[in-house]
Amino acid sequence: MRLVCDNLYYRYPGTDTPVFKGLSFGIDRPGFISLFGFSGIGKSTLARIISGEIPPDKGRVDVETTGQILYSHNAERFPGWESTGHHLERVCDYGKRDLLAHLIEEYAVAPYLHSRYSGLSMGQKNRMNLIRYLVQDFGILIADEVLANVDEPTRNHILAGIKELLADRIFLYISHNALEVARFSRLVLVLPQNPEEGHTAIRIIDGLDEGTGQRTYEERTLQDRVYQLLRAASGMKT
Amino acid sequence: MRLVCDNLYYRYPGTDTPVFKGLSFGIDRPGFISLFGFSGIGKSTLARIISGEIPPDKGRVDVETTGQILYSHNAERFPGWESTGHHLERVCDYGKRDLLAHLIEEYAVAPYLHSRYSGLSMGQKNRMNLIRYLVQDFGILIADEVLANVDEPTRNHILAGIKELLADRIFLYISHNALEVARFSRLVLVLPQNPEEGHTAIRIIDGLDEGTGQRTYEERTLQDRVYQLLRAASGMKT
Amino acid sequence: TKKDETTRNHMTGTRKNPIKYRLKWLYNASFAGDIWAREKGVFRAHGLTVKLLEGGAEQDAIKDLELGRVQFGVASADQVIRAVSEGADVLVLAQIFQKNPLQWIYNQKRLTINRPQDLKGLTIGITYGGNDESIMRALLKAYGIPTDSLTLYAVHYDYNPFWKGEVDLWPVYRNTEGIILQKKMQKANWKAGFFIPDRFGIRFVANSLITSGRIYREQPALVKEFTQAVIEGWQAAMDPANLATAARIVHRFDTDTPLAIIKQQLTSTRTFVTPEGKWPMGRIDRAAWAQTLGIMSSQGLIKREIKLAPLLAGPPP
Amino acid sequence: MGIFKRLLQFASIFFTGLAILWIIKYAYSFSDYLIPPPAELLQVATSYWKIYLAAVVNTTAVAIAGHFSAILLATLVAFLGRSGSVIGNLTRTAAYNLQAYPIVAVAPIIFLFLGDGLASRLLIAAMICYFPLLLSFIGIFSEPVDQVEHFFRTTGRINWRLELAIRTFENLDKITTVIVGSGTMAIVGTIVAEFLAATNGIGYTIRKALYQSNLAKILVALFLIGLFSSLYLSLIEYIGGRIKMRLMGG
Amino acid sequence: MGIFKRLLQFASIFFTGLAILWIIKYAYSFSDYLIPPPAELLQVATSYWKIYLAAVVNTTAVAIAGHFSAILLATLVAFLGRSGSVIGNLTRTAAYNLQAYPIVAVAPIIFLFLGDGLASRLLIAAMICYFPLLLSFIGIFSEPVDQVEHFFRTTGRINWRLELAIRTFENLDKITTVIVGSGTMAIVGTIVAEFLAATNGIGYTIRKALYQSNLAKILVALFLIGLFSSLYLSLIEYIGGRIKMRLMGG
Ligand SMILES: Nc1ncnc2c1ncn2[C@@H]1O[C@H](COP(=O)(O)OP(=O)(O)OP(=O)(O)O)[C@@H](O)[C@H]1O
Ligand SMILES: Nc1ncnc2c1ncn2[C@@H]1O[C@H](COP(=O)(O)OP(=O)(O)OP(=O)(O)O)[C@@H](O)[C@H]1O
Ligand SMILES: [Mg+2]
Ligand SMILES: [Mg+2]
Repeated sequence: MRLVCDNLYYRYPGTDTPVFKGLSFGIDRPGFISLFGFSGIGKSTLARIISGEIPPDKGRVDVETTGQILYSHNAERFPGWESTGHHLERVCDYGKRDLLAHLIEEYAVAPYLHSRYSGLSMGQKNRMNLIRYLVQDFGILIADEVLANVDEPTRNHILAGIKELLADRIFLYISHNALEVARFSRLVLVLPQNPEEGHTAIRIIDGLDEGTGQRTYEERTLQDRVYQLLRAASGMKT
Repeated sequence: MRLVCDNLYYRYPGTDTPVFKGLSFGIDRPGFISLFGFSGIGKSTLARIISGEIPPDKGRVDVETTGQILYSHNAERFPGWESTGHHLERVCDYGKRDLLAHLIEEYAVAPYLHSRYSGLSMGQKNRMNLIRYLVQDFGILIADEVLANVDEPTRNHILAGIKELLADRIFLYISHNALEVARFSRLVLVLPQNPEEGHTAIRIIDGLDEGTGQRTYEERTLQDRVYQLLRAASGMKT
Repeated sequence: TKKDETTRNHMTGTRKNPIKYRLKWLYNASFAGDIWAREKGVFRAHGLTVKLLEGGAEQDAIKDLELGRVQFGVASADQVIRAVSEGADVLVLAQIFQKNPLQWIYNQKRLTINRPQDLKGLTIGITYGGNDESIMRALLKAYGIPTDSLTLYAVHYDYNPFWKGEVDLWPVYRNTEGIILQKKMQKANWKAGFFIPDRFGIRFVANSLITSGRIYREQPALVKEFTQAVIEGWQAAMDPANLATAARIVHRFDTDTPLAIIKQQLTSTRTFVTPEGKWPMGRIDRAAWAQTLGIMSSQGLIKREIKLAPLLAGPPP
Repeated sequence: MGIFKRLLQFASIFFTGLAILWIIKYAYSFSDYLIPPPAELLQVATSYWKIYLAAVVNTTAVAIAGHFSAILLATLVAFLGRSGSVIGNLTRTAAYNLQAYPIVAVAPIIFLFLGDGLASRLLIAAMICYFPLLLSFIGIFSEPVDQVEHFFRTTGRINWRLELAIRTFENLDKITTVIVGSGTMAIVGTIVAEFLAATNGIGYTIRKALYQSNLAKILVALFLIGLFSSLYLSLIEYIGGRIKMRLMGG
Repeated sequence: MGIFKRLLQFASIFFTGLAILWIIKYAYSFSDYLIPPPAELLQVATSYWKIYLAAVVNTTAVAIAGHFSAILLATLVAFLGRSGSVIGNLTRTAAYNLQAYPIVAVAPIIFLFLGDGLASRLLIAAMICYFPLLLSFIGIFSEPVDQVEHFFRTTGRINWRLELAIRTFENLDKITTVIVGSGTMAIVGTIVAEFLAATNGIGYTIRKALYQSNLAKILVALFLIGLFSSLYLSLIEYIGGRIKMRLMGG
């Protein structure tokens, strides 16, 4: 299980400033990894590069996993001709039926399985969409603000659950919520705001790696970690 | 300045369960008001009813303001044929030019004024969209998760600023972030999860009404308030 | 004075506002006389400035006359009779074709047709609604041949069914299409024969020169000059001595047909246009008109009876 | 649009046109030869309606068959044209270029090989209405619906059937409009084919009437054509509506 | 698609068709009247190409004018049809119902009133190509782009120009496809009009050739028609591309 980005350069066609200049980092163990940084810094772009949706101008992405790399974001929709329940069943990978039932229960979406996607609230959409990705066979799942419209208690519950679910895979979580990033991540990749002259340096900070009901740290530690993340994101020296 | 909802009933066509059964509340002073509640509880629906986008099945909305009621949400896009800068200038209301310049500066979007909307990151889109609403002449602005994809420091900065900007108007903010809801709101309207038998009761809880750099409360108070909000949202007695 | 001038222009036409003359069909040898009158200055010699307008399936000189778009036209007798029976205000000035050039072509190597009875059992092309239909039906009736003893086939503009042998007899204008088809058949080692209704007593008048009753009454001088010019044009064009010249000027209009063919077409046209005996060119064959009318009314093609005498006015005295 | 509304619309347009024609006739006192009077029209209508009705029914039947073929053909071509393969390119190219030819010019070749029977009429009808269909279908089928397709693409689940289904569904209204619209064109195409070469159908009847300069017959034919087009279009709309309702789960 | 690619495509389709024709001819030993031999075609081409070229240029010019009118008309009708007002309803109804009439049936009436000049050719060309345009335009103009329009609607800023602009922009590719496609139909329409009644243009030339049963001439005409269609379509595509580039700010 390995994900290495080596010296990535990327500039959107038609723009002047590159998003990345020589970005490199490596992850060599599975787990809950977050990608953190201020708005517009390049998180979604990096996600698209890793998932192969856009090729970098220079550099390469090296992946060693058993399954595919999936990228999900929060503007997705289900096909309109079937109920969300049908859709979930249809796209559920072989051998994941039990998981599907479990997630439907956990994410409290059972009452909406008969609705069309368009008849859901934003947070309900978010959860349905995440479920269909989780019942796939993948090695890496990149989740780009997929829970942005879900309320906090539900979100925390979901994230804690995911940790166990995906213990042997890479879950790359993109979120602006420093608190949840600090709590649930094993590692946080921080894209800092003012990249040093001529090259984008990613900072890697340890998260608290909290699981379901196994909070092992002090409130103080959490505060420190959140603070550290925000400093890193704003480009200050740690 | 008054906004009253009186005994609202609403059920989406083709569904079984009504979203609201006899919802009533009233606001009689301007300010930063939040609408809080778990995902799928009916916040966006209420916003659409208040803005007149959908008519309630029963009951009425009574508004007394000097300007129009605007409803903004986070799936909006700008027209594709002009740069975001041009668009903002074009839709800026008469007499709001200075405000526009100020917001562009404050929201750190100046570098993107030459881009098309489609060439922005999600958080950049959020901010641009909010700006164009703020430079309108309105009495009530309903902002439905419009900052959901913006990073927290920027978001807090924006919200603190809005308080001053809209002191004499109603800013109805929908967000899942209990912390910021508690901090910046004068009032929080909480839609509870398990409405009592037969009718939807809204709970109104005071927020801490924090302004720019004028934090006047203890950390403890904030914690209490967040806790109170979450309890109310989950339908527990306060 | 100015008013006189406009009146005169109106009467004789000017370059900017010429007298318009609508032919019955696309430019071809069937309009040699008209083209001659235009190209060889016959109209001009009569003090007229004339513009020829081509005809076609969607064109109808009688309608154009009524709408005031043209002052003169060429139409076949059946068109004229039908229109008059429906209240159109037209008069016949001259009968250009003395015999109807509509005949049926067939391959003599396969068929021998000497009399109408020989048609039995054959497949005969007709244009439903066209005057060839009237002619064929009149002929069959006159000779007591039941329609179900042969096959009528609806023809279109393309001759492929004939070439493929699916149809035995194909209706053609003998003097124009007839010439072209005859040549093609020769090349294919066929021998062209023509079935000629006229020979069996079916006389159905073809192209005639017409104008509206109003113009006839209001501008008799113009009508007289014009008719005269057209007849002179035909006389000159049909003069064997002028064959080469006539062919050349027709070719100017009918560019798609080779000169040699046009010559043959003109020679053939002469036999249909030139009256028998000492009749002048353009004479109106009242008996033939009467027969035409008879055929049409017996086939229910006209709504009310009409009087031929006032219709066949001829040029004003 | 309900069937009655459609029929009402058609009737009002037709009779307005007729009224204008007659107003012109009497204002300029045109002859009955140029524009037939009401009495003649009525007389023609009463004595010929049966023959004409049979002709229109015949034409409509061919048109429906042609329309169906055109829909299938357009779907196929648009679908093949969507792909970048050799066969896709070839199909698209042929389909596009063939349309550059006016049917009146190609008709002789069609009649040469297919004769003047049903096959030619069908082919011409289909050719005339298939192009607008093709245009819309190519537009619809080649435009990805990213928000829906992303998932299937990223999970490697995408296939042509799914792609087709998604794009069709997202554009259901447009597709119905285009199919309804091309329905008229199918009828028009059949009539043109009949006009050019057939010995059946209302187009053939119109040609005969034209030879006789008989506007009254043409007007009766136009009335029946309008009537049957309206009926056919209502039928397609109804079917389209039913399909949509089923898919939308209403 | 570049102009050379288009021309190449056209040429390959045309000559493939020709080859098939000749293969059939020699396989079944059809006579030269049924299908002209290569030598005859060549001879006809060399002796008539100038006249035919002039005719095609003439036709193309009329077609372009007709196409333009049709685009304007379709935009107008689609736009009016979009609104629910009385005049909107009426326009839409008339526009839709008129199309139910085959041009061969309506042509007598058109020629009756407009004569056989340019006006009739233009009108018929426009009528034939405007319907596919109308169909697409109505589809596009009546489908709200909510994500973009919401702001203008909620702030009361929406007006028809803006609505038109937004929906046009969001469907720019579809519109270009439809306009390019209807370009061929404009040429087809002009040729049909010329075939029926004009005394100019390549349609008229085809009619004359048909009366002479001259397939060689028709083939030469088809070649030139294809050539000029390809050129015209390339031109529209080029212009469409430029407009798009400017709007997209590329
Ligand atoms: N268009 C629709 N058709 C049918 N039901 C709908 C529709 N939109 C929302 N609903 C249902 O109405 C309820 C309230 O939805 P609403 O969008 O108002 O919730 P919300 O509070 O805004 O949630 P979120 O925080 O997830 O956006 C939900 O249960 C949802 O399933
Ligand atoms: N399609 C595009 N074309 C041009 N520029 C783009 C495009 N998408 C993003 N950008 C630019 O690239 C930069 C990085 O964008 P990206 O979407 O990766 O940011 P992000 O970190 O995901 O931000 P957010 O948290 O706001 O979603 C931004 O400055 C943005 O303006
Ligand atoms: Mg992003
Ligand atoms: Mg919502």
